[in-house]
Amino acid sequence: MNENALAIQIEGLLFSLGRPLTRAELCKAMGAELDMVEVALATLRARTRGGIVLVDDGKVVELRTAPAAAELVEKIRKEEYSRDIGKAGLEALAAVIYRGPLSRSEIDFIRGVNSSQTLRTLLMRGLVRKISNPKDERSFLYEPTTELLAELGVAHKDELPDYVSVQEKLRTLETAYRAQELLVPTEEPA
Amino acid sequence: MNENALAIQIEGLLFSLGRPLTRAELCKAMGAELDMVEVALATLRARTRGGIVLVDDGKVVELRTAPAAAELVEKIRKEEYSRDIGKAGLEALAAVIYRGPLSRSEIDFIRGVNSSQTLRTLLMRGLVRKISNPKDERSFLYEPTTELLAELGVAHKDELPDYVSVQEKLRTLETAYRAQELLVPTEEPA
Amino acid sequence: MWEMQTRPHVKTEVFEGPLELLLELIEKRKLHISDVSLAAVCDEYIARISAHTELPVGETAEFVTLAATLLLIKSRSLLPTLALSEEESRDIKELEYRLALYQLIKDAARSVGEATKSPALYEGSAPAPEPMFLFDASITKESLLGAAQTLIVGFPKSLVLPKVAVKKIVSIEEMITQMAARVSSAFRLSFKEFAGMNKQASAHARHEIIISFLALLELVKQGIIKANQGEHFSDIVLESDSVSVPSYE
Repeated sequence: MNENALAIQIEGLLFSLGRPLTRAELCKAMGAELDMVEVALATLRARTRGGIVLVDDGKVVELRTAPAAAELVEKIRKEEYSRDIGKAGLEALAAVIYRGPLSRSEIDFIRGVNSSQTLRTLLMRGLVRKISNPKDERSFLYEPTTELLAELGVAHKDELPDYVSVQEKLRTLETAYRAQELLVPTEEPA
Repeated sequence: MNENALAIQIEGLLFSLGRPLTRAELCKAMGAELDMVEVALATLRARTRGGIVLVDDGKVVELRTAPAAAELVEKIRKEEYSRDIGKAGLEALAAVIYRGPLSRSEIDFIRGVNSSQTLRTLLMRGLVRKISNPKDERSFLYEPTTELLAELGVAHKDELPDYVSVQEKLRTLETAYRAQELLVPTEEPA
Repeated sequence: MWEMQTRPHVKTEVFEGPLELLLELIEKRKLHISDVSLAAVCDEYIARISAHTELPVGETAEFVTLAATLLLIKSRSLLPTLALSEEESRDIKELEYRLALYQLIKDAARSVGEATKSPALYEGSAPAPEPMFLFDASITKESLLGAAQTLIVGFPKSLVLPKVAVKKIVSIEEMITQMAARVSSAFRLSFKEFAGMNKQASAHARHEIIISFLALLELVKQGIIKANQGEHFSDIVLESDSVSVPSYE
């Protein structure tokens, strides 16, 4: 692999993982020698004209927002945080509270639309948190944070209005729908 | 702000927010006109030599890892991806990609089968999204998302195999049918 | 990004919908989509759907409606004098169009399927901002309950049947009976027309009509026999009576 191909891979990897990586980790991931990795990193550092820059402290490297965009990012973040979570946010939150803990795909199933963006917002605002899934260690479950419940004035989610009946209704609908999906031979299982 | 500075800011914003943004959101955030934003987006799209690419579904843009980094990212993230979409799902997607946006009944008409369950699954996976139908407020249209394009490994619809030729064939067929229909007055297809 | 879902695998049908079956029959014979090819595959289409005791849920009406159009096309190929109503010729044109459209989309779906095997473009992970708690006043016990209720109401209760199709014919047998009646009346009509025409010409035409119609009846019978219900046989007897009409002369 030449250093340009290596640079592309390193950039893609850093972007996808979203955390700092050590040189040792990079060498291992690429199956490349350190001197090759250094050349590739130099290529990436030299790219200074975009909105994303490579930050290198000599030990770990990380992708960051370019200083030229920092101010704007800050402004937009603030705006986003001051906004309501909206209808989608309330629905996802209701699913998590009344039927949770749930995995992302279960939330998608209940809402009938993809919820990844919505959950990201809820996570960032500290309204829900991820816990590990006892059934599958690769995935997570979402549950309401204690701060959220406290703000709603309940010690436990089952103190919420109609908690049991809403939960029951949702469960019945889900079961019925899944059963029906199995009966219909026209659909490949998702 | 010139379009290069705009491109840097857009890239930085997409990177740090880590989610897809609509053209409307970009215009608002930048305080720029759409045509300026388009020029900046074209600049970003043209940058194809890095590990990060701009995926554009025509309405929404998003940063994703470049195809050249896919294998490595897959290896490192070690996540299980269920990429199987199934025959029904692929047909509905093809209809939406090559002839969309389409209403559910238009998709049913093309496939000769009720597609509501298929579409729900595609919505859940974020492969299509619902938009309101300009001709009929009560109904929705389905259109492709950046998630779908990314899943197909392309940054833009026109990079899909046979995109232009399939569109051309569809148009020819349509024109021939409409011309013929004019001879026999008829209602809109369901 | 997608999580694995483990569900029992459902054995799928060889064909999902009527257009798919029809296209398969035409492509198997390496034919182009036209009224000629549609007439050619009519018998097999009916045989195939008759052999399926259970058609895919909710699609039966669509299968049968399409069979009716096919029978009409076949009838016309056997009975060239059969005059089609405006609606009937529109149905035929529409079927040909839908089939051509579906063929294109089906091929495109294959390309889309191939594209899913190419390297995907993966999501990035934005640098995580510091943990915080940002409440929003719109989140209340009431608004959450309301959102939960929206989820309940929005949940698909059952598969919605296409409204148009439901209004149409419900069973294959019933449809064939109706078609037989339709063709038979067309035959009587053309017989009356011929009766008023030049003697020689009409004798020749009548001869052709009888042969065509017998062939058509054979086809209709093939479709009905499977149902082995006496009442449908009586329909055929009725049609045979009308066939015997010209021999009174």
